[in-house]
Amino acid sequence: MGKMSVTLCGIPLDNPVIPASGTFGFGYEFAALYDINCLGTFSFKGTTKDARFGNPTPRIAECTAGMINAVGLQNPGVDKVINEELPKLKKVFHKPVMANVSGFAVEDYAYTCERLDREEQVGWLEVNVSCPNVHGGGMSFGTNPEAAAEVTRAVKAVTKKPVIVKLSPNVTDIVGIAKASEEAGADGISLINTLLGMRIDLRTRRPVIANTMGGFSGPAIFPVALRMVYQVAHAVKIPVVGMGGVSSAEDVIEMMLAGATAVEVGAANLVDPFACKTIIEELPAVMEQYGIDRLSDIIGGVRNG
Amino acid sequence: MGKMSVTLCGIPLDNPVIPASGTFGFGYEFAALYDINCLGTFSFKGTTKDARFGNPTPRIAECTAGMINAVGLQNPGVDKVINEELPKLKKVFHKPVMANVSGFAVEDYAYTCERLDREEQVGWLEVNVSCPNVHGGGMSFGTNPEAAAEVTRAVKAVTKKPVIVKLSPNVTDIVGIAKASEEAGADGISLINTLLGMRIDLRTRRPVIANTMGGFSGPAIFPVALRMVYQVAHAVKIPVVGMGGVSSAEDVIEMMLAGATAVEVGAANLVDPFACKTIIEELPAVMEQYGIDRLSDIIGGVRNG
Amino acid sequence: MKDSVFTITENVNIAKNVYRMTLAGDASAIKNPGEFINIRLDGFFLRRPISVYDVSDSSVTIIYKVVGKGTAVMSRMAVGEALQVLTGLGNGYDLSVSGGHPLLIGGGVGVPPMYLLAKRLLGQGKRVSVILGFNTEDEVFGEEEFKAIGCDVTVTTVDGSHGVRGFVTDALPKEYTYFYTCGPEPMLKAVYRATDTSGQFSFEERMGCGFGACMGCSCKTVTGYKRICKDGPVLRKEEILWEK
Amino acid sequence: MKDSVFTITENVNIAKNVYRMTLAGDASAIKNPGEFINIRLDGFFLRRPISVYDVSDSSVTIIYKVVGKGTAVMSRMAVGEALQVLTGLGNGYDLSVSGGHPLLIGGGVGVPPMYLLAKRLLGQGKRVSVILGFNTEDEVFGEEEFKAIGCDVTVTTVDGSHGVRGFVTDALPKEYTYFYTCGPEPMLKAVYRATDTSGQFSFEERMGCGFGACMGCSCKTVTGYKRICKDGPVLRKEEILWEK
Ligand SMILES: Cc1cc2nc3c(=O)[nH]c(=O)nc-3n(C[C@H](O)[C@H](O)[C@H](O)COP(=O)(O)OP(=O)(O)OC[C@H]3O[C@@H](n4cnc5c(N)ncnc54)[C@H](O)[C@@H]3O)c2cc1C
Ligand SMILES: Cc1cc2nc3c(=O)[nH]c(=O)nc-3n(C[C@H](O)[C@H](O)[C@H](O)COP(=O)(O)OP(=O)(O)OC[C@H]3O[C@@H](n4cnc5c(N)ncnc54)[C@H](O)[C@@H]3O)c2cc1C
Ligand SMILES: Cc1cc2nc3c(=O)[nH]c(=O)nc-3n(C[C@H](O)[C@H](O)[C@H](O)COP(=O)(O)O)c2cc1C
Ligand SMILES: Cc1cc2nc3c(=O)[nH]c(=O)nc-3n(C[C@H](O)[C@H](O)[C@H](O)COP(=O)(O)O)c2cc1C
Ligand code: FES
Ligand code: FES
Repeated sequence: MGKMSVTLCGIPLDNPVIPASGTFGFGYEFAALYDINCLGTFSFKGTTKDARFGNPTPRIAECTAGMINAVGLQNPGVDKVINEELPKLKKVFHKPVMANVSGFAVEDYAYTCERLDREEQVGWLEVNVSCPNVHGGGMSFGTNPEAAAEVTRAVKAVTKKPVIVKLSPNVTDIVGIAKASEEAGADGISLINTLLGMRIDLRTRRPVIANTMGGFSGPAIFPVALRMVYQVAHAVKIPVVGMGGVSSAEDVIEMMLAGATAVEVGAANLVDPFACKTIIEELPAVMEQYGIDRLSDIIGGVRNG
Repeated sequence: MGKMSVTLCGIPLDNPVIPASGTFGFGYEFAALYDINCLGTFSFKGTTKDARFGNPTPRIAECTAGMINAVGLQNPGVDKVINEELPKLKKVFHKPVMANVSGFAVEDYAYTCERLDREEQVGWLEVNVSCPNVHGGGMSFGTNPEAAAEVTRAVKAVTKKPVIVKLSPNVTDIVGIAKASEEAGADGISLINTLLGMRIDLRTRRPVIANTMGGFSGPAIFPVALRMVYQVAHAVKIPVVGMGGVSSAEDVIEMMLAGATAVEVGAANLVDPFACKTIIEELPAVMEQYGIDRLSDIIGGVRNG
Repeated sequence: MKDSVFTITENVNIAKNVYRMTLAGDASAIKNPGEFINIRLDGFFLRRPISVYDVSDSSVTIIYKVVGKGTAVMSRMAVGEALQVLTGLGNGYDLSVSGGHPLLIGGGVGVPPMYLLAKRLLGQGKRVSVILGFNTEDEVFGEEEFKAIGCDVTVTTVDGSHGVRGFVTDALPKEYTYFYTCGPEPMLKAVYRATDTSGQFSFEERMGCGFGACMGCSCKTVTGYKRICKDGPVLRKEEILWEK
Repeated sequence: MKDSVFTITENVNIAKNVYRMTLAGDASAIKNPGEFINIRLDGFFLRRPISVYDVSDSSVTIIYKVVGKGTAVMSRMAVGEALQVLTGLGNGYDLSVSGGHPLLIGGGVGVPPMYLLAKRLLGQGKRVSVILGFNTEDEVFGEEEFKAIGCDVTVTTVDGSHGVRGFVTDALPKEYTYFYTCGPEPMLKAVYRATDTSGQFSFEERMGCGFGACMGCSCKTVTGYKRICKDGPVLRKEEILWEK
């Protein structure tokens, strides 16, 4: 085990750096640029039962130190992901991958996870509960502890792989939702998904995003993400994957001190395609600067008071 | 009425620009720099029943495009505010001022507002419901529609001045809380207060803020603020005062298009003491650039779809 | 695709709010006319996508219009300043189907990609006609440059202050074998309707990454969804679905 | 207080991680030794507070240590670059109570404000003794400068690699009429305990505004709360409450 290695739900990672779902596709664009086997793992594009085109464009808006996206879970559907994307991925990535799953009804999640459970290359199921619940009045699963628990139970029933429940930050009580997921059997919690945000184009007086609002991420959201990682990591016993605005080796260490076992990097990949590679390369020097021998030592290591 | 004038709860403002509570003290530091009568009005430092020293230091942390503060409502208490601060203020500011009020129990709010109601210079009461509710298990008044409504009713019972309820953004359903406040009699809604955030100092491995977490504000939070202003302005009939990350004339216009009748400027005053003056001076040119004759025309003017 | 540092060697105002910038650096990733580059600017989170106007091994030239804060910052940059640039983005135009007399139609800042395209087509011995459309006289640029390399050039202005009065579609020649176009969407739609031959269209969309990773720029086509940044920005007439 | 643009005329490394920077511009708001300036840096939200080392009508000099990203950026800035700076911040030291033989005690980057203070006290005809404390030899700066203006200078280093071995409190002279000090908080506490006369202490605190508006830097004193940025950074020995 190297100085940077950590163990996430029983599976070892060479380092804690994980490109976040939706910002790394199925890995090919990046594999054309660098050997993506340097990554801890990566979380692939949010996959649903059926194929989805997603939302109308414009889907992207720029913000100070961040961006809004309203891609709307465009993906080819779980069957094509299994039959087309994973075989291609196998050729360029030789580590367990994190399968990010979304759904609009509890049964969707179970369906998709059951299929992905059979795939050898899938290491973890990252279950994104921030989608609107079509049977629950449209509020997202992730804004309600019972709904999050229900999804968790349904998914746990169909897979032996570790289930990491990915939480939405747009809630009053993130700890309550994390705990409900833990009690329902989650093996890990990942957070945060995007904050709900909006921009208006002054020239057209229309929302920049065709869908009016979208998910806000990037360096701007880091303090909110760090706070939630800290709160959740101190309230649950299962590992936490931290994300939200991470774009440097220092940010990775700050997230880990707050309680993250591993750290995902999202929007940073879009503006700097080499972001994750650079972070991994810079980690050893930054560890030395702050007197860190092994990254696994500092998980949750923030001193209090 | 000038091109920039708006009316907030029946009281005319020369322009919609209002320094936000906690970032403008009681106005003197700024009055020493420029004639603060150029402002629409300003919201003075959050005032409580009793004097408060506030939280231990460090109370300030820097973030990408923003800052965290954990001042903890340091203020001399309502009696000193009335007897010492307001008489001094009268000499430098000749417009109605917005009195920002905080409390830890419903009676605190009523007590403080009743006293401020008698003060001629107070134009509006801005009631900050984001403080922890000591009788409600420590959750903030602003995270619960009933608690927010209760504070609103208690305050409305003791004052004839317009009551603007200031909401916390750290909630799942901002619209529900805004509507509860409206139904309880609020004359306006102001939002957003700070997002709960955190930073850790990598050198000491301690939270930068002595109190661990604090309120995150500045340009980074603008997209979240704009989204909430839009959601609330489209759900209530009373005027909305928008704030959160505003630092330019363009931001003011974007907030107004989203539905704000007036716009507060917070953290920007701290890093550029002339921020509000500059925004007011730049507004006419920016209005012209975007074809705006009168600011009051664009309130809620975002086009949909 | 390459991410590298370029140095500004030229940044001049050539028409109202329009600037030409030449960047020295490793331009080897740029292959086809119609490709774009994506420029990182200090203080802005997303990069700015701009089409390639001209290229050599060690430089790339772009022509851009100031429309917002990012392009305004670019217009104030000085020779010698450095920029982080992603090169080799997008599919570019397919020259192999041009026939003997291709028509190139550019509108506003859709004109720039036509220049490299014209050069390459001329290099293949084709006869190249070009229509450059603008709103008014002081926005016109490129006329001399296209003439100098040997194109038949028609300029249109909506107000008739320069060249033919009207839209680019008012100046379509009687004969051409194929067309290539880039410009604002209303112009593209008009060209789509007014042309009889097949052709290729270059589209704009708000982009997250610009290299195919985020699905921010997807559009529907008759052959399925396409990412404007990676599977585009050039689409063939036959695959376009306007009702996106 | 003034917010104005200054131009860097000097930015040199004078000890390990320590730089001296001179800024040309309107320094007329700076009145007292012990005041600070607050520097805006591109890409950082908050300004960086740094004490005044020396001042003229048209320039101010500071000495700063690289501790984080902001000061690292400052250390890489070139002569000719511009900085937005708030000047005239803080109360500064009160010279009127110094007596005939004031003692100035600076530790690390607490040394700089002592220089202007020494110049002013010498200008009033006082005999000025200075103790400059550092950890080790390669951190030492200022010795020659204080000697050149006519102070009695003692340098201490914790490891004895230069001057007296030990802390500044190990080098206190037998006689002095009053003292002024600035340095890390443990040093200030030690000076508080080791001194018999009265004196003035300069404090550091994380700041939001630096000019009294935000209450970010408040501390409790025996005479009520004070804002380090406006009512401080200098407090008198008698008003200090350590248990904040
Ligand atoms: C493939 C492609 C090629 C282009 N080629 C050229 C060119 O050769 N010359 C030229 O002048 N312009 C070109 N554009 C448009 C150019 O990208 C925008 O004008 C520019 O991004 C505006 O930036 P701004 O900061 O000034 O505007 P702002 O409105 O302040 O920008 C805000 C955000 O919106 C994006 N944005 C704004 N307008 C557009 C647009 N029309 N298309 C895509 N994103 C936009 C910006 O990139 C930024 O992320 C091209 C766009 C694309 C997609
Ligand atoms: C009144 C006053 C006078 C000062 N005078 C000097 C001086 O003459 N020379 C000198 O080298 N340093 C001085 N300092 C300390 C100096 O402000 C910090 O070293 C500097 O702000 C660090 O910035 P950074 O970006 O490198 O560090 P970071 O740690 O990256 O900065 C993060 C944030 O913390 C703040 N911060 C970090 N350390 C301190 C600190 N010690 N005090 C206050 N804020 C801090 C920064 O301003 C910034 O907001 C003074 C501080 C104060 C309050
Ligand atoms: C373009 C884009 C697409 C995203 N798609 C997904 C997705 O499909 N599933 C998911 O769980 N999260 C998705 N996210 C959220 C990210 O995985 C991540 O949680 C969030 O962006 C915060 O991290 P960041 O600030 O580093 O971007 C997406 C984010 C972006 C920017
Ligand atoms: C230093 C500081 C102190 C604040 N104190 C108060 C307060 O006393 N009462 C209150 O309602 N809001 C307070 N706020 C919140 C602001 O009024 C405002 O709602 C928030 O900062 C968002 O605006 P901004 O992003 O422009 O700063 C404070 C904010 C800051 C930065
Ligand atoms: S902009 Fe990211 S896929 Fe096209
Ligand atoms: S830093 Fe704002 S009051 Fe001192």
